[in-house]
Amino acid sequence: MPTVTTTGAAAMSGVWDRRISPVARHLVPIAIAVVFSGPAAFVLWRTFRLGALSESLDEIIDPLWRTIQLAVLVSATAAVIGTGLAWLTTRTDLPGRRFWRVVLILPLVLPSFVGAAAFIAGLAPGGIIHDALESIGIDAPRRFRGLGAAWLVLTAFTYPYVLLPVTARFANLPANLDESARMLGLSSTATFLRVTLPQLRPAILGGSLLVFLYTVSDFGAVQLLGYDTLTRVVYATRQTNRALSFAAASVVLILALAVVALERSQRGAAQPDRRATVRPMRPIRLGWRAMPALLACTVVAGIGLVVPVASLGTWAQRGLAEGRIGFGELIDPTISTASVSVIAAVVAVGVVLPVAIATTRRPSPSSQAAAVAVIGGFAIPGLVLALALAVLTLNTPALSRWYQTLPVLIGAYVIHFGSQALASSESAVRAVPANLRESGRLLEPRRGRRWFHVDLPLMRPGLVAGGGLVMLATLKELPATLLLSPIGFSTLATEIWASYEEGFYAATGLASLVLIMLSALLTWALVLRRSDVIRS
Amino acid sequence: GSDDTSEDTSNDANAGTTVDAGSAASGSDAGPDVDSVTIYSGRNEDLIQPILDQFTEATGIDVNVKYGDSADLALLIDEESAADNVQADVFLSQSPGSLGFLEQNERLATLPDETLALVDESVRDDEGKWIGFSGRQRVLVYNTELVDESELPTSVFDLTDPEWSGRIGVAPSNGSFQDFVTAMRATEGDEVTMEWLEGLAANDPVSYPKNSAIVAAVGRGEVDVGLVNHYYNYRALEEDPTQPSANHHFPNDDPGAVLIVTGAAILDGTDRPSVAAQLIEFLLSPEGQQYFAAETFEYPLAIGEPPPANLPPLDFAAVGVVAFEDLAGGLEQTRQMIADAGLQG
Amino acid sequence: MASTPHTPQVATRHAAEVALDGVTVSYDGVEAVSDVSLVVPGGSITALLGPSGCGKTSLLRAIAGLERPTAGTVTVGDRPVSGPGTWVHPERRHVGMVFQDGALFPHLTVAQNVDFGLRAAGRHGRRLGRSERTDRVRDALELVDLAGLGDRLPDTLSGGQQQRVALARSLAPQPAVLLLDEPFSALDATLRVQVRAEVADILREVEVTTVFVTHDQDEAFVLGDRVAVLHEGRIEQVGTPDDLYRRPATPWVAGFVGEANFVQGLLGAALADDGGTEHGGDAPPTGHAATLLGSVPVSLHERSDAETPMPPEEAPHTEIAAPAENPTADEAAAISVLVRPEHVSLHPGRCALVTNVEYYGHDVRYELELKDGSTLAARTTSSHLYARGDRVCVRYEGEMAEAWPA
Amino acid sequence: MASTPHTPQVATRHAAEVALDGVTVSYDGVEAVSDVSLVVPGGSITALLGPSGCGKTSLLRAIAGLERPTAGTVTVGDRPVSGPGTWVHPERRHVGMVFQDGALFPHLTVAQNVDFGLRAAGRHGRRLGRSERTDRVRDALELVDLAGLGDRLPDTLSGGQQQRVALARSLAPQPAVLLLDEPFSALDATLRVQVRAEVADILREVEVTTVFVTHDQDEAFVLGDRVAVLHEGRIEQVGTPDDLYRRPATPWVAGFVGEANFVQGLLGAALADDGGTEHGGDAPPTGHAATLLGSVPVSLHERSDAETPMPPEEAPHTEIAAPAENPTADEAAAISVLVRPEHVSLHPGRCALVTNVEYYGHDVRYELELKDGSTLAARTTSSHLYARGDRVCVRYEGEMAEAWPA
Ligand SMILES: Nc1ncnc2c1ncn2[C@@H]1O[C@H](COP(=O)(O)OP(=O)(O)OP(=O)(O)O)[C@@H](O)[C@H]1O
Ligand SMILES: Nc1ncnc2c1ncn2[C@@H]1O[C@H](COP(=O)(O)OP(=O)(O)OP(=O)(O)O)[C@@H](O)[C@H]1O
Ligand SMILES: [Mg+2]
Ligand SMILES: [Mg+2]
Repeated sequence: MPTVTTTGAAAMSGVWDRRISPVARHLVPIAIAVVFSGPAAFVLWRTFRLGALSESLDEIIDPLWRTIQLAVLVSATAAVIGTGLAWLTTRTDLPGRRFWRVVLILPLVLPSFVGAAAFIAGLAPGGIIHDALESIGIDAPRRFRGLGAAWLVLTAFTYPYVLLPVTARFANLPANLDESARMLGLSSTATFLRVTLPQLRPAILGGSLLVFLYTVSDFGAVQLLGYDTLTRVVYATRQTNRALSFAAASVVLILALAVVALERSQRGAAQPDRRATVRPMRPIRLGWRAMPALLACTVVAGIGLVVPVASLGTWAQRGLAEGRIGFGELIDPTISTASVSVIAAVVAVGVVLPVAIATTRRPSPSSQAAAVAVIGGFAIPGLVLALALAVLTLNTPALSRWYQTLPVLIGAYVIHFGSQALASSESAVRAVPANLRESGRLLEPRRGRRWFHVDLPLMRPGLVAGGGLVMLATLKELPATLLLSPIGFSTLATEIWASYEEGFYAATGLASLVLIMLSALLTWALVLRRSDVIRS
Repeated sequence: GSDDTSEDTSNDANAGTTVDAGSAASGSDAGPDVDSVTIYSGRNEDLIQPILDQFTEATGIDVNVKYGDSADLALLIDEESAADNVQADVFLSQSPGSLGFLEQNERLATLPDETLALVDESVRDDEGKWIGFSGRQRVLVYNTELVDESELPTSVFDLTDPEWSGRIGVAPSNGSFQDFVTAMRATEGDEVTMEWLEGLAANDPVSYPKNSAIVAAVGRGEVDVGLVNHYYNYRALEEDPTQPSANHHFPNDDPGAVLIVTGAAILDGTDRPSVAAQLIEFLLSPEGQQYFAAETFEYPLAIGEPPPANLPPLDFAAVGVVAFEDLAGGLEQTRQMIADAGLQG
Repeated sequence: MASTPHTPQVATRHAAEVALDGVTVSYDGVEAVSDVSLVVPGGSITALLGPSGCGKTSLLRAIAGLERPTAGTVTVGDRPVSGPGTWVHPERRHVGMVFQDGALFPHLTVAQNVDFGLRAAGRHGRRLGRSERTDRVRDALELVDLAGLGDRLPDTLSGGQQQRVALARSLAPQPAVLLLDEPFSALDATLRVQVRAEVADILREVEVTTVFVTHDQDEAFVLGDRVAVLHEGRIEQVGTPDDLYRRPATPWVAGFVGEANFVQGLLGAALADDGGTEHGGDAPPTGHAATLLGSVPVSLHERSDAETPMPPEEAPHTEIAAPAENPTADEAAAISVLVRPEHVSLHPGRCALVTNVEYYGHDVRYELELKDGSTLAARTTSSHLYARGDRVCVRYEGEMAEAWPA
Repeated sequence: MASTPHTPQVATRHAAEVALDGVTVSYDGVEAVSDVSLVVPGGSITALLGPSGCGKTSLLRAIAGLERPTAGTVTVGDRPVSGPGTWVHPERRHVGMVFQDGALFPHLTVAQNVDFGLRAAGRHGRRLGRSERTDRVRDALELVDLAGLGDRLPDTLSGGQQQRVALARSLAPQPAVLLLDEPFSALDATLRVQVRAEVADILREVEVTTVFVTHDQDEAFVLGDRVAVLHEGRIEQVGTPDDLYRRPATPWVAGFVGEANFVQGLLGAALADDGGTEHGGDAPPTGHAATLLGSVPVSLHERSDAETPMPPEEAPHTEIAAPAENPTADEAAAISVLVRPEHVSLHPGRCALVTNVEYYGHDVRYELELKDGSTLAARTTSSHLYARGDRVCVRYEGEMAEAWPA
């Protein structure tokens, strides 16, 4: 309605914003952009210094092609699965919707290399998948590796990146759009394709982007599954041919940034988050389709959760039985893991919020640049990012004494995973109508109090959801933790890695299970209960 | 790959500390506090922390360790040293490769002669920049259900035989495999090595990221045999005694039986070289050596130490050991050859 | 609007009759619509009028097929679409619907929105050709006088324009029946009046059977040929606006379709049955009642259904004691007479106090406090203005008034 | 509402006068408000009336300090708050504002919402104690008759209740001035009328200086002591509702504040200056005009400002040729006479055709087509109904009409 739009527009250019000096308005995002793009800049600069990009190309082309194949396949599949599940759990009368909403998010908590390892073990004779397949007369593949394997595993552990935002978006979709489509003669399927899907587009694109970035920068899974991507070039040559290694890293980075830019341009105008559902949407009757739907959910949860947990369980149980391992030595890592993850999540949200505010309330080249920079932080392979930050810290006088201290480690997490908080922070900002801020002003001169009593509470669900993603990512982060943590500092991820490296599978199993439980616990206590992802 | 940052510090690298005899023996004069030492260890915590604790007990010197992948730590050390901000005094590396890398970039100090004297010269750096303290032998792990002892090859060269087509597991990107190939280059020359690599590739082997993965794969019959370091199988059996896998040792003079040493080095720019040396010597002391023999099933390298009970004796003269500097192109050349041969991942 | 050229393509082929029989809609056991039977003649415009929450939308959605009635049958044209064992999916009912907020697809242009329903396969059995579709879209947009705006996106349109696009979109596929759920309530006052008039013209032009929901009596009266008044899920009365306003079936309807004073009076003269002609067939008995507004000709209803109370705001209920000088007050029959504010005329005098004045320009609404403290609403167009605090006298000036036993 | 006990705490200490002088608001160079000067007497209720987009909200936001005028000064009480070199931030102006949709904080209870503004430091110089605050909240909620609902969350309230809470929230801090931007347009018709009345009572009770924005003439008239009509960023006329309706300064105002027919006529009798007394001081000359509605007493204005056209929908403009039998038509002065629909009375006859009937119950609006094809709107309360297609005759029945040179 015109009045509404004018008020909104008016507030946009209103005094509220004029109060922030234009300098600050642009400087803050730019400053953040600079920090986030530091590592990327370093990688490119180092590549240039080593100047081997040209002769490295022939060694890079194939892995690049394989990387693109995998990333596209994974993100596309994740988009389909994530969207489908979101639809099932929000729009239909699927039995046990709420249960599924929680369970289907959990695969996000597994480090992809643990997942891959678990799969490999699960397919071995005596492994859960192996036996399951045998029982239905299929004999398990002798080898689980290559594109197919990487595709399956990475999809199984990344689709929640799509599921979460799409679920949230569904909650804000006016139901009567679907209904008018029905009235205009479309079947429910056609309605979904031609009306609902376009509305979900930004959410789907945003989620798939994260999946894409995750895939191109993943190393753990692809190396275990013997699929030769760019990141494996980065690792294989990191010591013997650093020029090539950095060249490969730069290519990953450039590829990722290109995709980020593409997505930003494709996303189109952000839909206003109007909680517009005038009357509750009538859940779509699945009828006979309920069975296949349930089956689908079960399979996805089975692959993403049951299989790994079972495999890890068998490992752990062996060790526990023989008393070779115990929870004792996991207590400290668990505590430190939990604390750094939560801190990183909070800081990340705090840092990303100004960017989100800039991109949503006063879009400008600077704010867009900041957004891209933030997202780009996710595109650098962990090891490279860690080295980059090491170099930057070591060579920045002001920072060098902070080298290998928690603050820098946290900073690394924030730069690496801040992007995961961006999308939800943006919608969080959109959730605060201009006129609420204005009436706040007319009633309360103290800015701080307005901020804490008006803006923050309204943004909370979005911010919490964003922080949750960062927390989950941090919980399982490895390379940066290994290199940048203070001496003697260990997390569950490092424990898992160390034991797995040397083949102490029992310890790996136990630590992984603890990690999963911790993640699930934190996610429930800090995120799901507070964000509106699950409700609605 | 020549490193851009190396020249910045080459000067003080040349002027690098050479620990003199006297000081090392009695860690008297040295940097500020001599009652603690910092280690970057590529060697896994479970495998080395116990002996380090013993060192602390024996000497009262605290040991701070940062664990990680040898190669990653080497890279980190390189950057730290380039920034004149070396954190650690000692670097323990799973494979000679990382040591060689740091040596090339002149990030290592020279070890005291007494320390070097503790081991056979074949398992230490000619320049005295690093020293091996324990070793794993390359072996062929095989699935006892799928392979009969009689079929087992007598030489690693036999693996190019078509009968092994599709049955071999390898870890081309793994440090110890590359070390092993490097050693082969040293003893047999590049042509022979390249031939063998191509022959192996022709048998389309299955690539794995690391030794432990190969052992596991052999154990579940994914492949019949695998080229690995000897001790992974013992650990695998510890995890799952029912696993049908066993080691097959090549004769000592066979390149397939090359010894991969776990090495130690003192970092250039440390302010407590003597304590560092003291630690390394402790690892080479009978106490330390027997720990490795008993706990990690490795060959002790200190002269006069007996091999672990269940292992065939080792003839240092015979077995090849990795040495980079006398090889053109060093490890990168090796990696290149492996890649050219078509062994991927 | 009226100037728009008549566009045959948009006219519905058949204006189907809609018949509801004993329709009940309930949400988890709670009945929102109870046993409603209603016939909407083909081509007519019927308004469903009722207060918020009375079940209007539910009923409309039941016709559309967006809700499934728990009982009763719905027939569109000669085709039963919902009933025991019968269920036709909404998209197969050839029913158009316009939602409160238009529910335009934000990602499609105006033209694409209108085209949307035309692409649906098997409408009227056959698929439309591209050129045919473009014509239809153009016609539909012309019909709602938005020919120029085909390429705009919905957000760039004003609320009124959006509603007109929604209308065009629902008319383009030539539905047998058109349903509108509070189509104007999202628009602001001035805009509403205007859009309402435009839509009225369009609907009359197209002659499609129309059912629309509103809780605004003006809207129902201006737009509806017939109005069905819904109250708590049941139909209270169906009739022409004039029927409802002048001959409401119950005090509740009287109060809901317009402002009503209920003045207490005493039935004087014996009842004669002279109202028959005026009221048609079975007319209630008529007579004269003595009230504080003087003698009022009344036609007396049966005791009104006790369980339906006065609507909250609309009826300032007046309790006027019978004139004191009449001793036989209590014996005589006490009735409550419906007096519309516009039938109260004001004269110089001191019988009542002006407590509030609402100036509307074309007329003025007064709230008066009578001697006995009861309040009375009056509307007059006379240009003479009284002010708060003035004293006036009141008289009933109107024809036969409806009355119910008090 | 009226029954609510008077609560001194809520009454503003000082009902400050608001003065605008040459205020101009522009957005990126485009002027939304141009050189507006207006004085709102302390304690009075002034309506800003104008069509959508005319700059009402911008002007209001300029008073609140939410927009910064590009020129002119704003004074609240004796304190300049905006002007060359002067700028008082909105939160320091002691101005309360109610937004169209209430803008209640959804995460705070009703009581917390009202309390929000009370916790502000240094309001009127001093901080309020907790108990004092609770009293104020209670009083404010009582004032708007929502005493019971303090613990509810906003979305559990009806739209009308929400607006009343918003009002309570803005009144609780005892603002010097209260601003309302279309406070009722989010409510639907029936609710609006009711809430409007309640708010009117409250404002009268509290006696706070009030400026409210609306584009609904009814609203402006019912609520406003004085109404300022805005048109394209400029003020066209300021006056009481009666002034605006009966003595509009321009045809545009005439058309905007109510439905208007502009009937062409010929000025017959020579102008006498007898209207002085009725119109006060410098009254326009008066006389009689011959029109198709018979002879109409008119008071003639100067040629109206050519650049302001008729408002779009409100005025079906009538071009009535002078009676044929008058030969000197062209010489005589041709004028356009403002005739309100309610001053057109219908009589049996065949001079005009009924083209449209809008039945409202309390009155009926007809659209008539006169002999010469021009249209005329008429409103009558007479219970006799004409139908589309009937023929009638029309006559002017009213007092002195406004007229402008044609
Ligand atoms: N923030 C803004 N940026 C640019 N133009 C604006 C802005 N706000 C309002 N305008 C323009 O200024 C003019 C006046 O707007 P304003 O909202 O004051 O009118 P209004 O009378 O309140 O309209 P409505 O009745 O629709 O609320 C309009 O043309 C509008 O398009
Ligand atoms: N989806 C639903 N689930 C449960 N109850 C519902 C649902 N939709 C409506 N109701 C209830 O049914 C009753 C009728 O609702 P309905 O929307 O039909 O009334 P309405 O006349 O359209 O009201 P309004 O004028 O406010 O739109 C109300 O009490 C409402 O609370
Ligand atoms: Mg409704
Ligand atoms: Mg406005």
